[in-house]
Amino acid sequence: MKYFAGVDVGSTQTKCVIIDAERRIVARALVDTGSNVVRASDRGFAAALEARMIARERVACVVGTGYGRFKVSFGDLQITEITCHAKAAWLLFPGTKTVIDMGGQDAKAISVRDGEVVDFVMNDKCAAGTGRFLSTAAEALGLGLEDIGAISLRARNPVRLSTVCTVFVESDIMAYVAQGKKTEDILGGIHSAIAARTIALARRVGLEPEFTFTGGVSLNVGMVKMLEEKLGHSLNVSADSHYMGAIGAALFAMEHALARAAG
Amino acid sequence: MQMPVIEEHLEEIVERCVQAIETQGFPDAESWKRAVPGRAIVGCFPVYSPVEVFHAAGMLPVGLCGGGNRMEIAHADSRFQSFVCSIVKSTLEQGMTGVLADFDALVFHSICDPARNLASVYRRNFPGKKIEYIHFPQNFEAPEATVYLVREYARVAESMSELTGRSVRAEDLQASIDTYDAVRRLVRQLYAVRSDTPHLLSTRELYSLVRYGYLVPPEEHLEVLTRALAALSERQGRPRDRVRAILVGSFCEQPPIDLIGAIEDAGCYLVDDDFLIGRRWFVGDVSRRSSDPYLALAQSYMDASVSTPVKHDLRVSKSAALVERARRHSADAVIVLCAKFCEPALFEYPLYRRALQDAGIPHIFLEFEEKMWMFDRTRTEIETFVESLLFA
Amino acid sequence: MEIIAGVDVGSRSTKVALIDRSGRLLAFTMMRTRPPLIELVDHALDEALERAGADRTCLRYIATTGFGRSSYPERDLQLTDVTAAAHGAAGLFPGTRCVIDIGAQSSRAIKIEPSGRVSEFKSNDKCAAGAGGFVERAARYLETTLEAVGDLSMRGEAPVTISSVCAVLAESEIINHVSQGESAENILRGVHNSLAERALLLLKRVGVEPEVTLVGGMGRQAGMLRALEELVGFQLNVARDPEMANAFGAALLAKRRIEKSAA
Amino acid sequence: MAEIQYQGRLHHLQKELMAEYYAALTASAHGSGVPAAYLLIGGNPVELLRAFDILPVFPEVNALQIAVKKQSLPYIQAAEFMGYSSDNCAYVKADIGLYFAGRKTPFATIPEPSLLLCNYVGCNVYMDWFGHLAEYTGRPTFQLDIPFIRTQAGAPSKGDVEYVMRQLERLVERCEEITGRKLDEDRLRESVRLSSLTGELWSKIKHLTKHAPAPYDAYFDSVTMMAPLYCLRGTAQGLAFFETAYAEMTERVAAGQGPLEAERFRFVIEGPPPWPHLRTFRDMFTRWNAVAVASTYSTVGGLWEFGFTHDPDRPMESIACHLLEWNLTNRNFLQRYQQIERYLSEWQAHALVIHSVKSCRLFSAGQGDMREYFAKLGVPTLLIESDLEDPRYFSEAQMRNRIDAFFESAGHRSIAQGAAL
Ligand SMILES: Nc1ncnc2c1ncn2[C@@H]1O[C@H](COP(=O)(O)OP(=O)(O)O)[C@@H](O)[C@H]1O
Ligand SMILES: Nc1ncnc2c1ncn2[C@@H]1O[C@H](COP(=O)(O)OP(=O)(O)O)[C@@H](O)[C@H]1O
Ligand code: SF4
Ligand code: SF4
Ligand code: SF4
Repeated sequence: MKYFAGVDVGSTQTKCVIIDAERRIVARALVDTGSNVVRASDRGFAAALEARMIARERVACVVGTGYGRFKVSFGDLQITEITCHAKAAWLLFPGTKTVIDMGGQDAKAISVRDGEVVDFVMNDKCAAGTGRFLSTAAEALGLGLEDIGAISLRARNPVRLSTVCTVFVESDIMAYVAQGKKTEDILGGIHSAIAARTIALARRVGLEPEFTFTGGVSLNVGMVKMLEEKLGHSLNVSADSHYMGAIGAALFAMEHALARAAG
Repeated sequence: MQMPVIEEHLEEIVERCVQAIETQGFPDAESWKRAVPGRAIVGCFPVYSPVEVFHAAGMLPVGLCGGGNRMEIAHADSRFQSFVCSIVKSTLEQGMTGVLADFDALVFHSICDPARNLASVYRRNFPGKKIEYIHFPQNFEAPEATVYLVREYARVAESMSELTGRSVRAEDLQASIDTYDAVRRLVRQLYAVRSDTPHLLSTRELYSLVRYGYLVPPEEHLEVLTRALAALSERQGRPRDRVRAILVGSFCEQPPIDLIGAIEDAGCYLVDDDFLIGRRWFVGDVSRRSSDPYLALAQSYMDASVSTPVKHDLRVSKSAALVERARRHSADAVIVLCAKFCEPALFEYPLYRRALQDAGIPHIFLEFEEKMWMFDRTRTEIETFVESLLFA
Repeated sequence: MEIIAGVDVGSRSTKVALIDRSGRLLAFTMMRTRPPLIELVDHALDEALERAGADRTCLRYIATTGFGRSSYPERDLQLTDVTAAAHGAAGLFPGTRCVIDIGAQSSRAIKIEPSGRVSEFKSNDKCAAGAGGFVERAARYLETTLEAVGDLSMRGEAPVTISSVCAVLAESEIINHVSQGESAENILRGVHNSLAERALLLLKRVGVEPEVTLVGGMGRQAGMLRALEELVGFQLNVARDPEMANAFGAALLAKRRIEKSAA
Repeated sequence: MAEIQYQGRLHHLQKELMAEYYAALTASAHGSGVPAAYLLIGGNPVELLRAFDILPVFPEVNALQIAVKKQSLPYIQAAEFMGYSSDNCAYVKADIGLYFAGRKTPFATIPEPSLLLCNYVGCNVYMDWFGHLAEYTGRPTFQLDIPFIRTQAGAPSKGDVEYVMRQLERLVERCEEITGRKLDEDRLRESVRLSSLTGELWSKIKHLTKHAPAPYDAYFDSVTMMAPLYCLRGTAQGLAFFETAYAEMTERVAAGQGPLEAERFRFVIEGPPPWPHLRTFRDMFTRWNAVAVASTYSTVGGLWEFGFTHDPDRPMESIACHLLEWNLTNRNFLQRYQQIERYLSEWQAHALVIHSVKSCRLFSAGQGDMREYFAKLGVPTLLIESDLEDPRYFSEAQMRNRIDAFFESAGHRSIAQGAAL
């Protein structure tokens, strides 16, 4: 049996996925990127191999993606995560027309047809309104990233933020804290602001259902709910959504290997 | 003139104005338009617009003033990037969400590059609306500029009359000029009251009274201002120990009314400002300049209008004019409050700063956005500034 | 004994400085800022009083400052950070003409007259990565602690450049440097250089003039101090507890107020 | 996947001529007695100055040169200390920073202006810029007001032309005062004639990129030709340069040579380049074997490729028309869409890249709408952001990611459509 691997080196976490020739995911691994990217990609790959006791030689092709894609020293090819997310969305939800990806530093909307990118937009130069915004908010409130989504769902009177600038949102949050606003209402406002901004972004590629929500922020139930509410449409969210980049990369690894074998 | 006795407090008049301003959409203008067939509404983007010409063509010139802080921008920020000021985006958003559906025409002016490109974007996205763009002359030393401006006014007059079927005759234009002159006189009076006795008329009140005129026909505005002045004469109060400041920089995008209130609450009397400057553009009556109304308007623009960052009159230094203004109003300080990303306003600041420092007038520089909702930062800055003037 | 309290409710930490009627410092405490703020301030006050060997009955006057200055109902006087920092710095170092105050989220430069009166001030307005929170996050990416940052930075030989004006983008730059395999020492020195440059920008806007006093938590980082001194070209004043200045300044102004009303 | 580093005769000649030009600036700064006038690139009536032997100084060209040499930041910061905002056009800040730092650059010492000629051709920042210089230098200033193209017809009115011509007459008077001599009509005709020939050649050169492969990159390589186009237009050297350039480019077409090993993507690019990171930026496209076959930026000083030439028989009027109509900056935003559409079809490009520049709202404000328009037409369109002068607004990893993703998907699409890109 031959295997194919995708390694997604993100700013905070490195994800690795191994698939077989039937496009089944056989192994996943997630490690912190930490301060040595080359080592992180190596560790991620090794962890995935180990998870299923796969020998390195049996992996026919490895594709790197994510910001650190050029650091996947053992990779055969590098592809941006935009292309990879589109591909993975097609594997998991073949009817996907629009992918919304919210990662640490970027928010993207991708219009796809059969796994191929038709058009994409990303947040502009300003990093306002990305996953980092949520981490900053969580930190300012002294909460864990895993919890803020669920708490935000309890909001009765969500506050209004005057900025989605990640740098200044902290002072807005502190001002609300000083006014004695409830944590859930502050979080409700934050999720609402980011969701609105993300939809405005996605509108640029057309907002055509089905929607697939990927990237780290898709783990945040509050954001999923908020986006669905504002879109008036449900979102596909895979349990593997964090691994989308890596899955797409693995699919490309497979295609590449097949093409190589054929050519 | 014999004043009718109206049992009315200034607060009530002001509150009605504030309500009208804070209402989303333009119900007053729309009902004005529906009342008589053939009427048309023209939205005028800041700063200055020759409203008399539109009025004379049978239109209601409504002052576009951005979307305030209640409007959520969902479409327009895909067209204009994050480094463009808010009013450009909110004005486009108003178009895209149908708020301006009843407007027959929009007019933009050569104030800055974003406003100009906005005119084009409007033209493309709303082919059913008449979009005009007025290039105001910037060579103030050339007499031919006035000739050019007369021609430019005649061009838009003709273009607008296509909408109402009413061409602009000289006597109509003269009448419109007279009406707006009367409004401007009352506004000047109110400004004088505030400068002399700021404890009797707050800037929040004055601002609301003037801004009301953006929404209704000038005849109606005139009446409200008359009543307001009458009510004001009844007011009493004692001056407080506050800093007398003049505020500049907000000539186009407007800060939220509550921000203006917050600045006052932080311990300032604003004794002069450049809010809504387009409707207070002339230093005297237009009608006096010439018997030819077009010429009177053009000449007033060239020779008798206020100094602002979007007019580049090399005959007067804008920073010297600011210092002179501060002196004239016996101001202790100057607040430079610029719309975020407003290039013309931001460009003026270094020259202001130099001139104010030389003149020994303390100043503070701040930025705002119309969509601002929380003013803690700005308020803190003003408080600090006031503290620095008071705690010696 | 009559005690005057200065309370600085900062975005990261809350500080209390107690002085007596002669202006002598009796006690100083600092704790992490967390809502609800009223209880927090009560707690901080009690702790400080205990250290001074006193109790609530001795409290004559409370002056508050910081973002939460208006949320404590028992206050007698509230002051903005700038006024408090100016008087605090002048109280600690009477020759002070300029103050740089770098807290967790905001930084500002202040010019003062010999009387302590603020003649000009400038806060970081927008897109600014010029405050301590940035260092905190940098420390996290580098898997080190805040306490270690200062010394690590002192050992950096070839500082990296960090040029983004936006904190979020500047963080991406750090991540980029990390992934290029740069050492923590060089990155942190780069971080300090960039913060110092930003502080200098603020300082230049008010006009640099010795003596310059550095206040706020960043004063604890040796690397920061060095970077600033290199840029301005002379030595800076830093107190042993640099975070204390604002609370101290608030207390000093309160004392002046009492004297004035007594006179 | 590589760029062929090409240095031909035209590059050598460019260096030589620009060095001469800068030497003249330095000499003027040191008191050669030749008066210098500052003016702006948009449109620009340089022919008139040439007729008076007034040296043209283009602060925009100086600012971009400083940026290319990675020296802009300290000047920008110096201006920010004076109170200029980080949101103000960085060209202005770099120039004003430079002015107060003594006007010395690695390529020339910039003379003080004998005249500040603010040709207000579209950009509103121009007026602030020169207004400030006027206040700082106290030198004579002329505000040349060019009415913007504002009507559906997309052309200036007769009245507009008259208005500009009246002002040009006044400008002539001003130049006469400064130089102490009368306008020599023959000299004017001669400089306009040289300019018209230069314009024609430049237009022909621009049409050469219709060939595949394009003989040069109409964005990155145009830059080499744009400096002489502004600084030397209306002179014999300027004409000689364009003769050489045209000859060389035709040879390259004949030989089937292009700037890349293999041309895979042809694109049109809108917006000014990120001067402080020009090399890095270019490499991002080279990696994909993508070549710009047309650029809007190369038409800010004049739009010759659609048929305009100066007319030596009507020198003043043709200068007025150049200012009013035949340049990018005085045309409205929708006219720019039309211009790009022509490039896409006539130059056979596959994609549009919009480089949105924070400093320059003349270019950038509204480019989101432009993206929308072209995306609806089915043109693959990429919008990326940075700055033309301020090195702080360039985020390399982000930029690379977007460009890579764009060409990845463009590559897929072309394979799917079976199109031979
Ligand atoms: N367990 C979690 N619960 C909620 N949100 C999370 C969780 N883990 C990560 N996130 C969000 O995802 C973001 C990181 O997304 P990711 O796609 O991994 O980005 P990158 O690829 O840039 O590292 C974080 O900023 C955070 O907002
Ligand atoms: N023990 C420490 N060692 C090094 N740096 C510290 C330490 N404590 C705080 N800091 C720095 O000081 C900043 C907080 O400063 P502070 O003045 O307390 O902020 P604020 O007043 O905004 O709460 C932190 O962001 C951190 O960078
Ligand atoms: S606020 Fe300033 S930048 Fe915006 S449209 Fe008005 S003048 Fe132009
Ligand atoms: S500081 Fe805020 S507004 Fe500025 S670029 Fe960063 S996130 Fe955007
Ligand atoms: S705004 Fe653009 S056109 Fe205007 S001066 Fe700046 S770079 Fe040049």
